[in-house]
Amino acid sequence: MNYREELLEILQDINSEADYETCQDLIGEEVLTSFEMVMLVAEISQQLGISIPPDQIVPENFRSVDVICELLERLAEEE
Amino acid sequence: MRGIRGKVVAAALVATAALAATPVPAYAWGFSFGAKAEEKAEESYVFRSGETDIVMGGDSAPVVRALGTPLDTFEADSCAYQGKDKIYSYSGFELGTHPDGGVDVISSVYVLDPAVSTPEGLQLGDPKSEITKLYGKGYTLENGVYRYVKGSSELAIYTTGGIVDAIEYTAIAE
Amino acid sequence: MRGKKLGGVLLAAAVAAAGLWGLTCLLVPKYTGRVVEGNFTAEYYREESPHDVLILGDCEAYENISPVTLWREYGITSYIRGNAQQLMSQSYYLLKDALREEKPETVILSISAMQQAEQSNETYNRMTLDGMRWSREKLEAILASRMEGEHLIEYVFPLLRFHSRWAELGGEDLTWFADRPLVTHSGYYMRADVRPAGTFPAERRRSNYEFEEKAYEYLDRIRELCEEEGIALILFKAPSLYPVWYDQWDMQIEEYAKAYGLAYLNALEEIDVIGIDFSEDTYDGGLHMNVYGAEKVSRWLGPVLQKQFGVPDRRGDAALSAVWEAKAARYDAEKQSQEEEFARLGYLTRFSGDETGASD
Amino acid sequence: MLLVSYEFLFFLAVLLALYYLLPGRFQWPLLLAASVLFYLSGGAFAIVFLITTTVTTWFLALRLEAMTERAAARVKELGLSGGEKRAFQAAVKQKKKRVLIAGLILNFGLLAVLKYTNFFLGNVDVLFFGGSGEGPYVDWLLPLGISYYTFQATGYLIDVYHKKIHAQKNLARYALFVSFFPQIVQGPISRFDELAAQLTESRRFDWLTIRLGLMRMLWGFFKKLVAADRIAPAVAVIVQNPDQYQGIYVWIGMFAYMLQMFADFTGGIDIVIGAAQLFGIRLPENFNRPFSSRSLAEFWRRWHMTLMRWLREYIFFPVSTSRASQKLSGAARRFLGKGAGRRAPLYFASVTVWLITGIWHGASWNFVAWGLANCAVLLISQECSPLYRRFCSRFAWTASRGYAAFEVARTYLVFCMIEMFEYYSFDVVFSMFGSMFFGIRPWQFSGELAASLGLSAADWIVVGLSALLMFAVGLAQRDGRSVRERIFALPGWQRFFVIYGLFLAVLVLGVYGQGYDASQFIYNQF
Repeated sequence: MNYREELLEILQDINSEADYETCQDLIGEEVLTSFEMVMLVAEISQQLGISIPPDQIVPENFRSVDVICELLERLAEEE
Repeated sequence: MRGIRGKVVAAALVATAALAATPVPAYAWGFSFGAKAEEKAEESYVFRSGETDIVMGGDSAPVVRALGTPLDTFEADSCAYQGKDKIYSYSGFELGTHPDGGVDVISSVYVLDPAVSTPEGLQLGDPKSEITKLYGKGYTLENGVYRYVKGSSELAIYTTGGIVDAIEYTAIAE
Repeated sequence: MRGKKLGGVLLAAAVAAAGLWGLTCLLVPKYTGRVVEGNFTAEYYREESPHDVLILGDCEAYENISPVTLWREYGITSYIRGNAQQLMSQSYYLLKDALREEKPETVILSISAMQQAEQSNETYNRMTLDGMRWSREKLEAILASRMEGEHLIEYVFPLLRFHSRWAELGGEDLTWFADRPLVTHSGYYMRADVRPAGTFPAERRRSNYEFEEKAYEYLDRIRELCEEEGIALILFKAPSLYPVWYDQWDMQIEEYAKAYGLAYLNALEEIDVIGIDFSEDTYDGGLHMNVYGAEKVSRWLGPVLQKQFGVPDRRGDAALSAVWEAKAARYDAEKQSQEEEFARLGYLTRFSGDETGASD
Repeated sequence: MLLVSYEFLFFLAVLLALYYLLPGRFQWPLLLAASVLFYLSGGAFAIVFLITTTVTTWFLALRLEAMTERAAARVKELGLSGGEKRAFQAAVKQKKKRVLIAGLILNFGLLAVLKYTNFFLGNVDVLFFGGSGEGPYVDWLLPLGISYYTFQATGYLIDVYHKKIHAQKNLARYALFVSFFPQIVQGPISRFDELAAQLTESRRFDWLTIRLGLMRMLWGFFKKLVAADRIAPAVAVIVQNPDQYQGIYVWIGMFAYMLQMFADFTGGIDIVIGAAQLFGIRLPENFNRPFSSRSLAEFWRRWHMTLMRWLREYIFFPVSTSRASQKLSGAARRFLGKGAGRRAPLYFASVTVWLITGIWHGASWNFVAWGLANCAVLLISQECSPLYRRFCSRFAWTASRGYAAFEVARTYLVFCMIEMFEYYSFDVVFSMFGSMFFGIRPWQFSGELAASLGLSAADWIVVGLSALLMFAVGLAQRDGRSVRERIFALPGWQRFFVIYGLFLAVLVLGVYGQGYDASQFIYNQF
């Protein structure tokens, strides 16, 4: 269950200009601010039904789109 | 186009909500008592001569001007010129000043004759009972001397044989 | 390589130390303007000859007795180890410090400091103790009179106390960078101007006239030290009309003197015998004697010291005479210049800060 | 014991000697003993609260760890899987949550009672005594550093709950983590995994780390004693008399206030981090050149970083993903559309965080207003960011250095204006805004009003030069290399004169000793 498309669509909706796809260090380069991270998490739980527990919301898990996908897949299995 | 309009509406909504939220506590600031606790320190004793209030520790210049020319002015340099204490004599009382940070502040008032009474109504020659009647029980007694402390000032009432024979206000340096 | 590096470090340390020492000399107050009382203690170490009489106390000691007059008219060699607001504890340690140098036959102790056991202004502590040579006595003196906010380290490194003077440096800080001028005459602070005594404010009542326990403690220690050293101790009260010297205080001193068989010379009760005229013999309206009053008091003390205490007349000693003639010459010169200036201006510019703007 | 005092320097020197003389295994117990001694010197009774927080969080963390291990063992033993396993784990999580909540309520309750009773009573006074001041009020002395160590200890407890770290079994080692003396006064708030291990490592004397630590402390003393304390009287005069000091003085007051706060807080933190570095212990940085920020959001990522990190990890994210905010988000989505639905948790979490930050800074409505004002500006700038990005992409000159400087100045101005909420009522703040821009009158440049600020020309020169030096050091740090390394890289003599010069500057120009009372750090009255 690859969530790449849905994820990109949500990110696009949050911020159409930002280039999320290629950037490998979303947090470091402050492309994804903590505010946008919260919005992303809220959207993911709304649209994909996966609720990301707070202890998982750490910079390492949101470094890039691929890493976020892995997180989603891992959380989905545990569901 | 719809997406943009939704965002602008949301932003406007948030702005008004946040702005409304800010003044409510701000107007309530009037009751912010975080700092209030400290302001509750009591004021000092005040001696009154005619219209002039003499507050212990207050600036002496306006008071001395208001009291008019004194009967006598006595100046005493402290050792090695570390500040000049002054004592002004007026009819019935003496006013002492002490330099503090470049300003002469009022350091003491000494009542000399029975005609002059304290704002609370105590006079030389009154019996001991008058003291507690006018100033209450909050005193310390030592060798017939009643001392009351209020704010940064002290009122000392000297008695001999149960009769008041000297009254002195002094400012207590913090 | 090791040696060179060590050399570098040592050199750097030396430069650092020299810098700190230089800054200290620059920033410590020089006390050569209106306020000179900070140089009294250090001047004692410049004396070349011993003294038969040592005088200790606060301004009642160093403003009311003239050692040059005692020498000139009685051949008595004396020195006043006095300072502004000098506490009893400080007098004790200054005496012990002096006893490392010499052994006087007689000590005159001014007892006006009994009324104040604790120091009131940190500046007085510094003026009294900074000039003292480093010794066990200085350390104990600092600890005995140290005030709330004072730290011992600020005495060891005066730069920590006086660093804030960087903004008020004056010409005197450079001219007197390393040494100091003589500002007293064997400890006597000369004032030749005159301000007659007027009326004084009413006497203030007190609830407690007992001298504090700490004051008595150091009076006892001075007495015991004099007994050990075989020195005759004389208690002395200067003829000062203000602040008032309460009878209750006087009684306590008389009882103490009687209890230990000490002489108590109270000039306040001998004003007419001494011949003091408060319209001419005081420079600050009756608080202290000027030079004329001090000489009168000395002429009153001289015979007492010689007759009752056998203080020798050393005017026959050639070496001593030479030393004291030089002192007398300097004394007369300053007295004459002050008299001349006072006659011309009606005040002494050096000591009149606020009126004419000559600041300290 | 104040950081700026002979006692602290003497305490540090003796401790340093002992630390490097003792064999390794005695080093961390020595630090613990020193920390307790340091705490007791600030008043004996307050240590009771420190002990309570330390013991409760230590004990509850062990309980949580035990519950987790037992649950895992049970799962393996019963061979549960799938739905059953998840139900069992959910039940255990529920029990663990209760233990965590108990720990949080106890510790934050303690902090609230000690710090905010007067605030609460004050409001009671308004409601029932008509604000006349007769109402009850208490004058408890706030235990030293309670706002800092409580956050640090509860952060540890939450990390153990989330299984990010393993609980520390040894109470003494944990106590050292909570009470390590340099950081107890005003932070930084460390995380357990980044500090605990360092504390108990044994170390040998290494002149380089000592030198770096001393240099950092010296720089801290310079900022605190030469800049912050010298400008303080002028700031106090202006801040307390907004009606007297209009126009140009609002600007002077603002710059002076920001200089004092920056120099005081970063200076204090430099002393703390430098002191820890003497023992080879690296504490997290609390500042990263805050006044080079080009937006308020960036400013709050560079100012008081450890507090903001704590709030983000333990309040912002949990609140934003809590069930309450999800419900809120669902409701908002239904009534106000998708946009609002996505933003609801963000706003809910932001307002919560900024209310807490505000009230943490001070127990009064001023600080609540200050917090919410920050929140409002941040949310508005977040909302407008798409418009702003489009604006930037359309105009090329926005990438120029001049524009960057404008943004830095704008952020500085916005931060200063929000700061005013801490001190003044709403209408006074507005009138000051007005007088800042329109109230500048020539007569305000008269000497008399300037002199009344209590600072002589020499003082202003010293403050100006020290501000320049701090600005230069800030610029020099831009390329990331620490200025101290650069100084130590200088050849012998130059290095000596730079360090000796700074030392003399603090010794001579510092505001300390007689005549100045050993001033408190602004930030250690928390």
